[in-house]
Amino acid sequence: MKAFKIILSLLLVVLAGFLIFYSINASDLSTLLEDIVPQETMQQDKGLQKAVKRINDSLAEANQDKTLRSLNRLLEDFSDKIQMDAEAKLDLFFYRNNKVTLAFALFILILSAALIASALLKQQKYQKAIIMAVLIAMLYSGIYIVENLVGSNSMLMTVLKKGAIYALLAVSMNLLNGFTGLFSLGQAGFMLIGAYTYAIFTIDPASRAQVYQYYDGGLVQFTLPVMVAIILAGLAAAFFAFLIGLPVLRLKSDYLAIATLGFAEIIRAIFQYDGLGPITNGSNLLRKFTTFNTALFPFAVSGICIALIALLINSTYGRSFKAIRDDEVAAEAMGINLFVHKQLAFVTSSFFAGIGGALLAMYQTTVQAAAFTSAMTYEILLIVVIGGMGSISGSVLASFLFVASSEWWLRFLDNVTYIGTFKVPLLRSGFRMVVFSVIIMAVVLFYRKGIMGDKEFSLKRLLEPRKGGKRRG
Amino acid sequence: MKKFLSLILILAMLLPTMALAEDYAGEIVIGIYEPASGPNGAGGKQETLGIYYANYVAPTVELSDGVYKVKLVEVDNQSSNDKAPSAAQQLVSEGSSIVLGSYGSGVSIAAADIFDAGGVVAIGISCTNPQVTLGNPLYYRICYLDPFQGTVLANFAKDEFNATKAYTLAQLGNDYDVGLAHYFSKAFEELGGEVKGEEFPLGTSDFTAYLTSAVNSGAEVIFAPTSTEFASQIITQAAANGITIPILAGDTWDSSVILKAAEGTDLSISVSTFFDEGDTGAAAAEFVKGFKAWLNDNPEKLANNGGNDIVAAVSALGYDGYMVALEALKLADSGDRDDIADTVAEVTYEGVTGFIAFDENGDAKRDQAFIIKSDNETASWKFVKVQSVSDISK
Amino acid sequence: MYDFINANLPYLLAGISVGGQYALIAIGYTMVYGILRLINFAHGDVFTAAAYAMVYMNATLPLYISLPLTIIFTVVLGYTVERVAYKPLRSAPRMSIMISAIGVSYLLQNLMWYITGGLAQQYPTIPWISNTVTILTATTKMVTLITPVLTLVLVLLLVQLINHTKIGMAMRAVSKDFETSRLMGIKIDNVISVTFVIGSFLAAIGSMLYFTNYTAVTPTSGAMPGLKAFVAAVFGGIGSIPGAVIGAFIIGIAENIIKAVGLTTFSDAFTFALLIFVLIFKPTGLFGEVTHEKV
Amino acid sequence: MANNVLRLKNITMQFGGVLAVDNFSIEVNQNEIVAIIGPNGAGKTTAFNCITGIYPPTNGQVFFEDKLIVSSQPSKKMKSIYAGSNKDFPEEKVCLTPDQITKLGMARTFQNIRLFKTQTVFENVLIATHLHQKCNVFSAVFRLNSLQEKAARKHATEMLEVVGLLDVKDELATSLPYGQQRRLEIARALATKPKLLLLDEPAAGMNPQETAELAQFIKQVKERFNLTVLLIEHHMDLVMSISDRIYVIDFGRLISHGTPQQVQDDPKVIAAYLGEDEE
Repeated sequence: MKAFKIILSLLLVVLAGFLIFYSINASDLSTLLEDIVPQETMQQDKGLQKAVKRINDSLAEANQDKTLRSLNRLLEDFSDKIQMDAEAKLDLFFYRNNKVTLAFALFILILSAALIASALLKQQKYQKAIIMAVLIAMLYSGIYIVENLVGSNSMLMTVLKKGAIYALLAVSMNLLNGFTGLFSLGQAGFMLIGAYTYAIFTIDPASRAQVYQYYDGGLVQFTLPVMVAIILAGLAAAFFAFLIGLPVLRLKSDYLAIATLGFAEIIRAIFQYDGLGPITNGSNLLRKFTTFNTALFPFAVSGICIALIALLINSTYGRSFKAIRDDEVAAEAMGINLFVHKQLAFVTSSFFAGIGGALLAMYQTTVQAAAFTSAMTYEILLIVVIGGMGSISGSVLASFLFVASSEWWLRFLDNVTYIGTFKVPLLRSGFRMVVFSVIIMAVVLFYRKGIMGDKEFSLKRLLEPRKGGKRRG
Repeated sequence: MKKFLSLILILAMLLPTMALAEDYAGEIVIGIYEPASGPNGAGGKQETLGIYYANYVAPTVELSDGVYKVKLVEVDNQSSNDKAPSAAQQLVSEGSSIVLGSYGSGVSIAAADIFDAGGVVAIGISCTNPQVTLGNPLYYRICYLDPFQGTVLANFAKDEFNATKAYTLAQLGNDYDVGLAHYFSKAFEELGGEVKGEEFPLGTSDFTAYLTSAVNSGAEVIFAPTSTEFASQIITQAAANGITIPILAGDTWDSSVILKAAEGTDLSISVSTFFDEGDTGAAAAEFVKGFKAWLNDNPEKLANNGGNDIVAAVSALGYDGYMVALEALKLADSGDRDDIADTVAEVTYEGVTGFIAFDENGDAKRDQAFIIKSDNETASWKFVKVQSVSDISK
Repeated sequence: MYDFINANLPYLLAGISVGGQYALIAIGYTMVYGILRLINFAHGDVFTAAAYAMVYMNATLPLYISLPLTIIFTVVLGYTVERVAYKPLRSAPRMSIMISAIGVSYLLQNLMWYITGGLAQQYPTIPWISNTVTILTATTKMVTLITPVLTLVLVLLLVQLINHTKIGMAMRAVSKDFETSRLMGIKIDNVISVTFVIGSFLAAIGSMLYFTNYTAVTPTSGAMPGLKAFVAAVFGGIGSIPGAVIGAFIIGIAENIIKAVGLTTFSDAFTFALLIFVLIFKPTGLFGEVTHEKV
Repeated sequence: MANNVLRLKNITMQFGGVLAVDNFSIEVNQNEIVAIIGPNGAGKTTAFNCITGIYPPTNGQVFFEDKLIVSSQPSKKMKSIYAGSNKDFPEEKVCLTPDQITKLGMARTFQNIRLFKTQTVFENVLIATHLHQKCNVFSAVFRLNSLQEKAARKHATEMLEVVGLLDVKDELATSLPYGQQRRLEIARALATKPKLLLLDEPAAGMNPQETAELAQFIKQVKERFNLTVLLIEHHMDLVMSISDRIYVIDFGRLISHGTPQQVQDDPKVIAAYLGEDEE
């Protein structure tokens, strides 16, 4: 068994090596073109020349997407004029998919490493860790491969990106509402703080003059590295949360809710205040800040954050949070300082809400305070409810379902459709959201526990398809 | 017997689909990125109507390798900057060769980066804020810009009402409102006037306070370049509060919504716009005639136009926008995004709203605006004058 | 002095009328909260729904029919919301009832968006109260003057109802102690239904006055007034009807003063600042009575 | 004085007009089992709540190991309607919160069982070890406290062993039968490593046989962790069998105190209980 595992992994390593070798070598397109496009036909065919020229131009611009787009068109339109031998075909294949093959190779390497590890280390906990590692690797390389196959602008990737971000937002809200039993509706406010902090510090100086057009370029004239800005976004949100928590956390359930809601609205007003214009650009759009172009980024960031939250919840502090949720008096009698722990939960949740806000800003490519209304908070709250109060994997799962159905699966409900001449009734703009909110009401009324209740995915249920979400948690 | 009937029925259903099956070289998708709901919904719908009419007039485009059918794909950006990106994303992912829109500058700015990432050329139709094209290589536009419009209106305020004090009212965070108000104030102050400016948050319905402070500020004109939803409230409340100060506004107010709200009141409302229904130019006259006819034979379209057949300037612009898009396709001689991106800058077109050619920013070289005034008896627009940069400069 | 009044009278008038309209909504909140301890987030949307009902009915029916129909429709809506969304959750934790309320408001808004295509609708002009009148120098609509009067009349009637009728007594009992009054054989569900009916009725009246003033109806136009009305209820002392009314008038006037000063950006924020201030320093509001938490 | 663990000095608790506890003073010495008995509504639990800091008394002081933990006097508003028989008000105001008091080494159980409903038996006890974990959030998140964590789990397991619930440690706390839930509450209290254990009607709703077991159990626990125990109880036989001294309280007033024998013979007590049918 052991020997078999090791041999298998060695074979895999070889395969990976082969893939990597080809993917790297196949990267010089212009020479490849000269081989496959015969000169004389070039002379005759204007269109062909143009197509080849465009490819070379886009190579010069180093515009990956454009290059691939033009290459694909060349191969479609002039398939008859191009002659390639097997090797050229192979090269071309590797050129067109070289990201994919590289990612695949990488995954194979990890897999073989895992195989060896599992062969050598027998203990239960190591085995678990290995499975986890493989699953994570599978998730991320999977995302990367899919992205390069379907293109990063496809609806699927859009949904995945937004879903990952909402997952973080939902989990951070769940930490507060589900695990600590504090009914806070301030999420949107803290997201706003995060989004603005991030945006303000990463707008590139060149376009500041144009973004802050009414405030002659604004005050901030430098930019921070993305990661620093993101963490700063979290810290800013956490700081405000700390200040707000001091008075508010002494309030009881629904008074707390309405007070936090109020604070969110106040924050929104402050950020729109003209007097702060040089920093916040008043009520106008912030844009031209650094954004992400691959889904891996949001997945990585929110993955790490969710993992941290999960660790916190399963730590001794997390247990105290749950104790407070279940019975404040008893918790206090067990020597748990209510205020300190509530404050801790509130600040932590807001920290991650802030980071989520920053990611959302990156996803939207523009931020505006006006968008962060209480409706946004409600949306996330409903995700948490659907996923199940007090279940991380539930929130993650629910976020992806929520985003997918609102952005994608239910879209068709918004378009007037004809079957032959028969006009399908009811279908028209806005119907999607109606169906959607009906579903939500159904969940709230009849499946009060949500998808997961307060359970989590366990390693035993490995067959669960979307377990990727939880694995990161 | 039943079987037979059902068979007939099925055939009947199939017929139209067969009728469609003509032989085209292919299909080219043009995306319509417009608000159909929200504060700008009314205007967005009128602009969209213009586009659809144009498509009805010219349903196909002829390229060197055959005649292509033009398919219009429409998304609703809900006039909100945070809904905009996913709407834009949808157009990109549904393979639009070129995108038209939007009514309202904010949503256009918000979507610019998405279109840019997708490599799709977008042609702004009535988004007048400079930011739309500034720093967005793939965003073009066929209307004039706010600095120009603002100046025009400032001069009009000065010449017509010889005003020295103005009050501007804009929606908080709406790039169109804020921008236009900003340029108006700048121009007005250069002309030696003074301006008091205020902004109201989205969802405001009580404007009496603002109108009162307008009166208290002693303004001789109120400049309120808001979206139609708020416009109608401002007008009704101004009437209710017996405001007599003349009201000025930008192109958004050129809408039957305004006329309805102002009907029977004694307010003086003047608006700058792209196009005048009464334009006697051959192309324009023909367009107006055709468009009215097209509207009137379909109640749904009529409803989308606000329940009447008054031709809004944005409809005319929408029409031109579509035609420009076709020109771009012809010039690029393909439906490929990159081909279009390479050549679109050279497109020129003699539209119903005037001659259209792009400058280095991708903005249309426009030098004249129509100014019209509401006639509250007949609920229609009266043409006042054509104002162009040249008259201003002197 | 004359100039001062002259300049500021409109603010005051606007403040008073909008205050009265808030009051009519606030009563709905405060009564429901007093009995169910539930912030009925959907109340603001019921208020909007009333407006839409008016818009659509008035398009086809004469006023003297559409007016009562609107009121009936609103009352039925309020009643249905309670039966469908809140009754099943009587035994559930408070949080999930509140979430259900949020869900309902979400549903109502989307529904209205769908029906109207998301475009602003013009509210029909109700004769006489839409006429313009002139007080001193300020011109305004009749409704501005009617609102406070009507509000006060309605409130007086309501107080009579609560203090001198059987059902009123039941309401007071239930709001004092839910469980005991159930044991005393009071039909809790009926009491609650009546509460919602009254609340919706007042919301319907409120919406007529409000939208006669501010004629554009959008799916979300009820949200802000709703929240502010709730703040008014808290400010006046949740559960206390006179408190709610006074709170509403104060907020209405205050926010217009804020606008008059020129801090328009903060006119909404102010309301919430007030809310938080009250919650922290005087959770019982102006007239609310203290309740003991039992350990 | 030295061996005196808990001392109440003129504790008075007044809710509005109701005088729940009036001028109540007791002492509990090292390694004693002391019981407070009295008819329903005599103010026993109120006294407990004052001791554990759930609410401050209207007037009076509480000393724990001669450290002042609670000391309060009527507020200006209260003074006017103050009905307590003792009128000398302590000057200083001290009011430790329940968690601080627990940290000092005083743990309690509740009359109406207050377990952490959604947690397992084991977790319920584990939570009670939180106050002894000397680690900040970060070390907790990044598992730098694994040693402490291990210790905590070991301790919790011990406690469960003591109360004999080890075999049901992964059950949901609320799924246990009544008697075991009471034991779990005790285990949870023990897990906070108390010196003084306050039991609020530990035998409520138990049959004589269970009660007898409980008596044994309390004795064992007391010996094993050399605790001092203060308990409230109706079950006379339990009280009589285990307690060294007994305080009898009626209508908030201390009416008698002494050894079980003394108390039993005290006519006042008999009067108080006459016609009472507690069990």
